[in-house]
Amino acid sequence: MTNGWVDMKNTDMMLIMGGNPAENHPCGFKWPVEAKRTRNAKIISVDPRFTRTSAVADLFCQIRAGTDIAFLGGVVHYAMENNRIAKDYLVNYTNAAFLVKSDFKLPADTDGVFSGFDAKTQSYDKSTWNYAGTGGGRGSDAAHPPSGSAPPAPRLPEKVEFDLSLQNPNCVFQLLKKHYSRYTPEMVERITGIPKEQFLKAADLYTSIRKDGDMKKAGTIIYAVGWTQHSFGTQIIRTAAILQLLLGNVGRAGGGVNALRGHSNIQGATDMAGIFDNLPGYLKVPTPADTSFDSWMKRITPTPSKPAPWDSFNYWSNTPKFAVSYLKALYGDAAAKQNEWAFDYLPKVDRNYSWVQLWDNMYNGIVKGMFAFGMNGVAIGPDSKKNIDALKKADWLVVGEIYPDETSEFWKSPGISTDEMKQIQTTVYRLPCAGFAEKDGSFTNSARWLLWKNTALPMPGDCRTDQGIVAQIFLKIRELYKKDGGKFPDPVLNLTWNYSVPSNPPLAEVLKEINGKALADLEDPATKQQVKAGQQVPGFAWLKDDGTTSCGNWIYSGSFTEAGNQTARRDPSDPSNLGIHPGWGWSWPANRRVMYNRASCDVDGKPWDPTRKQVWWNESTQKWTGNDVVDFKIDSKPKDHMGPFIMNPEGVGRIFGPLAAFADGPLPEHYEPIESPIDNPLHPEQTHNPVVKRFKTPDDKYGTPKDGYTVVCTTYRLTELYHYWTKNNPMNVQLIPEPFVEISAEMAQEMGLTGGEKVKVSSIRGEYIAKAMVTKRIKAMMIDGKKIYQIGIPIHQGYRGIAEDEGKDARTLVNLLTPTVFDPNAYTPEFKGFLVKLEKA
Amino acid sequence: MSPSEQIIPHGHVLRYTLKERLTHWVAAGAYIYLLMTGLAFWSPWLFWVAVILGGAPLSRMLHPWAGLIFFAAVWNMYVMWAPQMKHTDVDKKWWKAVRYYSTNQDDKMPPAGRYNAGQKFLFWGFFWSAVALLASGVVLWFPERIPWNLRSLRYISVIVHPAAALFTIGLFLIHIYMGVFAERGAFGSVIRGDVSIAFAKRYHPGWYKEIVGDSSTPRK
Amino acid sequence: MSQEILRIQKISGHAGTVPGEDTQREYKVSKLIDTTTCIGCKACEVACMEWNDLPFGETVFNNTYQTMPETRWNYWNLILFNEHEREDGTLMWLMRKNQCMHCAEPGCLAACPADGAIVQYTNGIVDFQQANCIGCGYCITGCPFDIPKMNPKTNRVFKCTLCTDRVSEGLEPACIKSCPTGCLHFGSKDDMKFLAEGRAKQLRDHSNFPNAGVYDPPGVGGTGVIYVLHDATRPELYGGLPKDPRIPWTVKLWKGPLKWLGNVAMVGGLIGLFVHYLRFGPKDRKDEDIHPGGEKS
Amino acid sequence: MNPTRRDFLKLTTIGGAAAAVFGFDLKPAYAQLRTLKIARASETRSTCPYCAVGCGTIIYTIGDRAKNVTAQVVHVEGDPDHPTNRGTLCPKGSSLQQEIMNDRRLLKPLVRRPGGTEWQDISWDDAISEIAARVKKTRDETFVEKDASGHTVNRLESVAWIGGCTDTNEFNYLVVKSMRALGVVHLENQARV
Repeated sequence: MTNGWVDMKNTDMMLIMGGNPAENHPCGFKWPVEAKRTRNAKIISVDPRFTRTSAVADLFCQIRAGTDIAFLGGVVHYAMENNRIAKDYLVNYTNAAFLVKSDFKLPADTDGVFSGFDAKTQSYDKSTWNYAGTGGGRGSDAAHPPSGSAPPAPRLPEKVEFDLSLQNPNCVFQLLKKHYSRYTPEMVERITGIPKEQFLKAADLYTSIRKDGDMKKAGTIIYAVGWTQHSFGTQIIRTAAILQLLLGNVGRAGGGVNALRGHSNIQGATDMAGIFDNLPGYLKVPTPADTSFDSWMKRITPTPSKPAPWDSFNYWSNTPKFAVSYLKALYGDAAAKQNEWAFDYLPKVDRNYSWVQLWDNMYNGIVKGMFAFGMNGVAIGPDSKKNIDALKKADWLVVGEIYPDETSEFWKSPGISTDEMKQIQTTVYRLPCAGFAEKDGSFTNSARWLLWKNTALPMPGDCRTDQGIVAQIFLKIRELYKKDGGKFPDPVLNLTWNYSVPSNPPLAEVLKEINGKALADLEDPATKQQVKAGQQVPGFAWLKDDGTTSCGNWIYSGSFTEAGNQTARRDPSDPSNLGIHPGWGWSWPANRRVMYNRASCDVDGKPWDPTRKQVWWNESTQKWTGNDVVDFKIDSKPKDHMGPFIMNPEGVGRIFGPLAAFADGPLPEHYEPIESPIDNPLHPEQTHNPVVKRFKTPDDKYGTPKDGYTVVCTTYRLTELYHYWTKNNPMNVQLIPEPFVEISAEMAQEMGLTGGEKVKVSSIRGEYIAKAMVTKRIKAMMIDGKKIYQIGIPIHQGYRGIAEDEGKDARTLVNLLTPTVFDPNAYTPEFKGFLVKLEKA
Repeated sequence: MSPSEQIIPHGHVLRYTLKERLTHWVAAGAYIYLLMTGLAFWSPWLFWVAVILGGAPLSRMLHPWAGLIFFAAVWNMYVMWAPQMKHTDVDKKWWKAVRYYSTNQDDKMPPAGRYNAGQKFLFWGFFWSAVALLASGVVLWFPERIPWNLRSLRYISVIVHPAAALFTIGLFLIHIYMGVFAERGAFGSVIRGDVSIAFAKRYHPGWYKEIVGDSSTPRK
Repeated sequence: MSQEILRIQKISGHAGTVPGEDTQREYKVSKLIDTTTCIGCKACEVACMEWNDLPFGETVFNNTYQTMPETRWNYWNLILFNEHEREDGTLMWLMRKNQCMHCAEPGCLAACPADGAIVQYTNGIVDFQQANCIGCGYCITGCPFDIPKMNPKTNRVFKCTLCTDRVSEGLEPACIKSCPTGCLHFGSKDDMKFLAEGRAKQLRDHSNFPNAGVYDPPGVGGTGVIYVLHDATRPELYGGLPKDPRIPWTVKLWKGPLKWLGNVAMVGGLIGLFVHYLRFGPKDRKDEDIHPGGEKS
Repeated sequence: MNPTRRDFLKLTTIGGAAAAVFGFDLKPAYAQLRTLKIARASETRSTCPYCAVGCGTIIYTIGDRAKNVTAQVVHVEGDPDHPTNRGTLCPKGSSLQQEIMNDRRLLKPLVRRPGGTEWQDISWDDAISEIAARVKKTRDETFVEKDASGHTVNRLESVAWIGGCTDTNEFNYLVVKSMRALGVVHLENQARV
């Protein structure tokens, strides 16, 4: 989230789409409701189903799953046509005025793809996706590891050409206008199924906050995995970001683009780089082509790229400090300037090892052993059958859990006979772990708040803490390497492990390591403030690239300082009444609650809305100050025109995502889900996202309407249940005793189906049987002239749970249905909007 | 009724057979229990009665069962006596002269049969009340089983049950008064089964004639 | 504890006055349920079960999100889900938290014959005291909202206590505390009434709900649980909320006029018979020979 | 009245005086003080492990943390001070008590051997040793030091770690630290899906 949960109370307008916060984040949803109650704010709910969120929305539009870009593109078009845009914001805080290279081509001109597409490799040459301009540093936007032998990546120009009048046909604004001019209300209706009048109501309502150029009001866009779980998920979010930049809503109280992360520490897991393509703090992993630490740094440290008269903070220029400090935290004295900070110890990544690929690699024998801690990979899918088949081929599996789960018992999954079971050679260890109340540590919530929790009670039975188990395994491995030697033992032997209880590291000590400390005496030349060797650093501004600091994750630096554990702070006060609560827990970065908050002020540094003052330029002190921690260079004068989006080398928000920022286009284009009931009405010859990869094992199949799969299916969660977890919990099972499939009344009538009867849902990959919930809350849709039905299935049941164990009414997994494709940017699988057929069962 | 069923003391005539007497006392016992527990539920002033009878939950539990026993007994009475309880012309006259009856001027009464009109009224009153009490009582026994859309059944029952019970209480009081205090000998009849010939002659002259007519010489 | 008995203003099946009547200056407490911001998340259901340690009961899928068709003796708090299409074709998904309404004039208490089985505290909470319950189920009949439910095993009736254990310790009820969106609110009846009216006005003025209003039915003297409804003219849309709930008239008749009439009749009858005996004595005279056997019973 | 229930009741003196004649109270208890079940329980501040709202919770456990007490949870409710949830909890958070105290919890390490049809008990020491040996064996057999074009890669593609959504930051840090040290690149998390 750019903003935060409590901040939503400041909003005037909410577009809730690709998410159902009333269902999935009820306690966070209190703040949208609060805005309704106290500010008469409006909620627009756009969803394939009339949801719990829709129940309290002011306007509901039923959209076909996977057509969000068309809807949002339509709103962008509407806003531009009706001049409901934040002109000053747009010109000064976004790259709307930047000129793009003239050989760049939009999909409208090149058969549904952007310029540079190579159909053979299914990838883009992105050199035309660049600003017009001169000079500059190296390519700075490699979100993806380029392959080892690729030529040097193209670069952003240092001095970007621009046109503040926004009239130049090659300026981003005009390209945007041209691109979305095709997203007319009629086209939106054809693609999304939302009737034109209904769409216009929604577009009018949402953009009404910028009626007559008024900048006081703020609108927020709230989404969740309904946007990310598509083969173009990142681009949906991009469209939302573009709309928000267009309306001047980013950085402002009650505004922003707010991703509602699903689980308690999903945000933290991402921050801490529990994913293959990052190191902690969003440092990009080194590739084999980064032959030295310096070349790695050169590649991933951006240089400013902006109109010459403007300024850019370009905060990522500090990358080397963060990287060196991280390596110092990992390897201590073994990381020194002489050995390039132990750069060799880092594994180099030049290909995709993401979730779906991981299971494919296990299926294909590359992955032989797996640890699954608190992670039910079989149930989560997609294509659970493939995951089960993959585990059958693995040598070993170690599961750390608190309940019996589908993954640890994959070898007993429904349909496997005793004889088959005897053929499965996988060794499975299932280790009993500690529940959340039995261990301490911090979670990072969706608002980026780190919150410490305390241990409430001892573990039952013979359980051990997760960190204890990992530590014991690691220390045992290290012992073996020490004793017997082996392949490249250096990183294993040299890893720092200086915890007071090495076999069960106290988590507070780990947080101290994450925060970072001085390894030599440090002094801030400006303030003369000192940090002695061995002391905790007060924040990431103190990190050094000379090996005098260590820090496990730079964005968490400041969380455990000499003043103690900041994540355990419990001051609930909120002096500004903006929901900032600066003394509660600790928010990354630097305890800042709303990101890019410089953009809440006009060019002169005055808040757009004087009643919601987040930060402002103080003329007398010549400094930025405010109720929140300023997300800006503190002494940059407004007249210097430094951009508020300091993490971008441009300093401004990106309407146009240049170069390698995105795999599938610098502007979002509507593509159909991989399994789609129609051809793409924008360009039937290019229906799907052109860079999406399909897998090739016998378990990877993709259905089409021609095969009889004509019903659009979407999966979702229920508020009564938590993923695959609370099915062990009687109170929650009582609320939702059985799985079900939501079906529109019209479709049920056509099938002769009444509510409560069993129905079989089949995709080309598998089938799922559950009772039908016949409802008015889903309606048949007219999509491009065809009548299309949508259904929805909650994901929560499986074959291990109170109601599901062996001998009971064993149930299958919904993810037997879902396809193995993923978003080329974020690698999130497409759980929403695949094709199925229905029969009475 | 066959007089040969029982040995009757000299100068007496059999009024109630053992079966009739048993039925009566089963009904009486059940009724008294029902009355006491019912009154306890009727009024807070008498709630203590239920407490003394073993606690109110027990009373509530047994009350319906006692009610079933009571109804069974009443039903048995109905089978036994209904033919004798038919309204006759004599009864009409009896009702007209009821004030003489109530002021102990029995000689001015028309000759009652085995049962006078008042007794018949008592019988039918108890019988129909028992039917009403049973019907409403079953509803009240399982109120939670009566679905919400049939709740009017419960509403009717809560008024029918006490109303019918009150009616029986009135009958009951008169019955006790007559049987124990006013007509001495009546009580003995329902214990031993017989009444003196004088009693029969005095209170049930019609019946007296009937039995004398049947057998001119009462058994010695 | 010392004041506990004085916190009671009404006692079921109780002879004489109530000790707490007239002794307290406590205000009435009330739950406010704003159905227009309810998302049907069932947090209140779980919070109720959890706090009151209510045991698990089997449920079956019934073509709805609603947990079960109606409240149970061990499930006091149930959100009712109803899909409703408005005249303009827009869909509404109405959710109403159903539980004991804590009527000012409780039908259950009026109908209850058991001394102390149902009490009403001076703060307005109507509480069943299962220790005193006799299992007669009259409360079920007395309630116009179909709330009290009997445990068939123990024959005791249960319902929402408005978490009187929490409230008497100064806490809010468990359901109120849990409610994520704040559609549940707790406070003094007057304050809740004020908030509710304000919200209804907001719905009338700023949302498309010209009939929005507050449900606080006068037929039962007002309730300790009040609703804000999108359409207060049609409460029955919300899972059969009665439009004008009253204590059934037969219950009133039975507990009112009939009781007095019956008592007078019974006492009068006894007195009358006694006087009759004094005046007329037995029908027979001692000298008459109707007791040849001489036995006296 | 059932005398055994008197333990749970706080009777008023009103009923008491009339008691005992019949072996039971004539007068019932009117003011039954339902006791607050958390009145003297220990409080621990925690965070709900479910969604990313990160609601503050208070876990109430029996005992006053004295040495001779094994704490067990009696109740969990929202932390009213927490700015985000302000004491509220959703239906999942409200049932956390059952999440903590649940008879389905795993209580001992188990192993399923190749071809096995049932779980078998295994001691912690054996489990840790076996797992470590397997990791080392797999690593030694498949570790890639250089790729085809001769670049140093130092990666281990044959071991995967998939991490959960409720792992703490500190645990994740330790995982990333130790797994990257082993060279693991198949490192993924619930965050992806």
